[in-house]
Amino acid sequence: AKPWAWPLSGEEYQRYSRQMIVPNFGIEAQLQLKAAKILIIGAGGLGCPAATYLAAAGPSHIGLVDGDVVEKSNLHRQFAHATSRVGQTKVSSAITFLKDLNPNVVYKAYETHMSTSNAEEIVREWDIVLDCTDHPTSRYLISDICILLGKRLVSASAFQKSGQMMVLNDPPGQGPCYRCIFPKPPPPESVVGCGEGGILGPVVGTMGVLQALETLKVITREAPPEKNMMLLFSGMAEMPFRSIRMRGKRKDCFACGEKPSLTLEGLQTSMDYVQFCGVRRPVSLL
Amino acid sequence: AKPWAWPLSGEEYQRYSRQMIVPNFGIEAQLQLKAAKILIIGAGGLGCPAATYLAAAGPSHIGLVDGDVVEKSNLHRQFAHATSRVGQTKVSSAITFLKDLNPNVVYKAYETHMSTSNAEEIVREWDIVLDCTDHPTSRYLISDICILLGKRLVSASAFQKSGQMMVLNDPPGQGPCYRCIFPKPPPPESVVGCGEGGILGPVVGTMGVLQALETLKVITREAPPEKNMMLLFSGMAEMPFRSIRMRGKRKDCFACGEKPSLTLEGLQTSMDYVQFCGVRRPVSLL
Amino acid sequence: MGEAMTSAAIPVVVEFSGGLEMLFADKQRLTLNVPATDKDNKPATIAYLVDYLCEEEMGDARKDLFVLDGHLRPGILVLINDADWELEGEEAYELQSGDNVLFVSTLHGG
Amino acid sequence: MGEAMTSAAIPVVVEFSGGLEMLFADKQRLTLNVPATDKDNKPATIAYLVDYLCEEEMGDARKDLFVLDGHLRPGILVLINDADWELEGEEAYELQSGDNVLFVSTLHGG
Ligand SMILES: [Zn+2]
Ligand SMILES: [Zn+2]
Repeated sequence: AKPWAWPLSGEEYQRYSRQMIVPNFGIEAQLQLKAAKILIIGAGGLGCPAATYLAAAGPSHIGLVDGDVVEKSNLHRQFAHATSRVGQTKVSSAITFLKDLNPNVVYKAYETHMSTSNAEEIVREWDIVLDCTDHPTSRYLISDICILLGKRLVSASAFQKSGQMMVLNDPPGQGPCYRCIFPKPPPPESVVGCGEGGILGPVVGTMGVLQALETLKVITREAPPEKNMMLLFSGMAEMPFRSIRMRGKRKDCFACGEKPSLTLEGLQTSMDYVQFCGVRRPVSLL
Repeated sequence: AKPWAWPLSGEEYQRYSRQMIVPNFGIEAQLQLKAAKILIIGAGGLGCPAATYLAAAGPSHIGLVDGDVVEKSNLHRQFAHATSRVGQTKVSSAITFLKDLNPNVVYKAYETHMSTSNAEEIVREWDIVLDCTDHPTSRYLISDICILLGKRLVSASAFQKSGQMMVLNDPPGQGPCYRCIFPKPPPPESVVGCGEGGILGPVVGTMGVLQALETLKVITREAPPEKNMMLLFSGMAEMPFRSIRMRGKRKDCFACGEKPSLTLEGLQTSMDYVQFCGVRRPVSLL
Repeated sequence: MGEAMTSAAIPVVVEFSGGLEMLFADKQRLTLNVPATDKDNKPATIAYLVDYLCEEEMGDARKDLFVLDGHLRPGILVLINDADWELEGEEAYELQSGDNVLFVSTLHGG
Repeated sequence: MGEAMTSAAIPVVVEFSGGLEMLFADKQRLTLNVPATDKDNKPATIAYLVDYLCEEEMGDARKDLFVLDGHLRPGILVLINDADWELEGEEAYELQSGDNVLFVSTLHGG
């Protein structure tokens, strides 16, 4: 028998045929995707749809980072989990689902929250990172480690009826980081999570799916975009979407500026993201 | 023991708490949703995300209509199916998934394609309809039966890197129908489906999730919107979304105009949607 | 300013969505100066713009995917400044300086 | 037209996103005529607009969710005509007639 002479297996041609025939996608994009290792931090309302559509599209590896277990109150928006998996870790629950959707992908489980001590070890081996977390502390930490390790970062967030998305450190070393956009953290009194303030499922779902699309674009595009854009979503508005032009790198950025103060050693030994972002006073203003 | 005095069960409060605390959603919206019967026609790239987010949010009943079986080439975008369910009907595959996500909903399976002979019987018992199909023939048929039975219709479509969404016959008898917007079908040579022209998973996924959000809005809103809007999505563009203002009802509309020619009996006995939309010539122009 | 009427032009932006860009060399947006009057010296309308696009801008040979029987083919919406052209007078609408005209082809897939 | 400088006003549209509308009676969009000069007779800037919004338009008592230590609170982006204000000069940018100023609060949830 002749050796198989094609770059994809017959099963892969069958599975991915409908995206491979899209103009300007094709076999080249599929092979770029097949080589890509994608890290998704957070397996909640953003992470479920983002991981689902990315896994289905056929990357080499997907890593999932989350320290939580599935609760019933997650299920109105976190569809990669299930009633029968309440109490399991979110990472193992999601991987159960993803494996049956696409068993060709290698899934790597990190059943832990990101911290200054594990961030380098977790992020180093991946090509591109998705921030699907839900607090400023993790958003600054993830941005910082992506700057230090030269990883592009697709960042989204959602709350109640609104969502936001942007691509950071893209291309690595050139695009702005999270600190360029938000040099100071918001006062802790203004930070309310989805657990406290609520969220509509399809609002966070839309943002997670768009994060997957943006990731596919970053992996398969020919050239980086000319402008740094941010997408705003107001789920109840007559015109729900708006694209705005973000600033570029901040010259004096703590993490990525001309004379950055951030180092890998500093991150691991002396950064305190909880203190940096502050802790809410007992009586909340919101 | 005192009888349970609350409008939702303890399990429901727990499951839906994160959406019930969203401002202007609350218990009223949850109860409207709990009374709603939602029919989703098509369990493919649009129907999977639409059904998932709607089922998760807690309606009374969800009906799913589709005559196809799951193929491997569906799985890059149709995440409610699974590799282990290839060969099952799409409707039974999707219901397997949805039941484990939210067992509180009653799911009704229609393992068939919509036709002039079953359309009335299928659509009559539902409150609101989602068109998640993929051909003009079904789009005209679904719009016509929704006009005849007074059902609101949330319609979306997607192809390659683009998507569109609009709400039709809303409020019933007042908003435009599909024929008001597109009185004549496109020439069959210009109609290419996702099977032939391809589709990116997160593109059709975004449209399906947005269809779910629009359905939640229609079910729970206080008053209908003042304008008929259509959402356009170009997945690869710098500004990917655009909202445009649609026309209103067409006075001479065949289905919903001042002197409509369409009747329920006529639909069942003399309408031929395949002939109306035409059949492509053997050698395609596209 | 001082130009003869016949050489006056109207600046408009024409955009394509839903796949029509394929007929115009994959351009989603054209910035055009359309003659202010047609050959009969009548003000340029949308009908005129459609002809103009076919003759001057469309590289693709498949003109019947844009125009059929002398009119825009069924399944294409026209939005003038983001509102359906029905709200503006359809083919007879006279182009104004700075107008944005968007042609949207219906999608059917799902 | 003939009005004294001191009473001149600049028409601007101010919009809110990401939850800030809650501080402004749930309005996503305000159409304002902002005084063209501040009390020192200097041209109205974004810094002046922020003060003006606090004093004239904000019904909510939680001013520290919008302004902190005399400046816009951290975590709020300002977009002038859909571009980051850094591209325009930040707080010192002088308002122009017809400007669209969008205030966006960061969201953190997921
Ligand atoms: Zn930076
Ligand atoms: Zn009609």
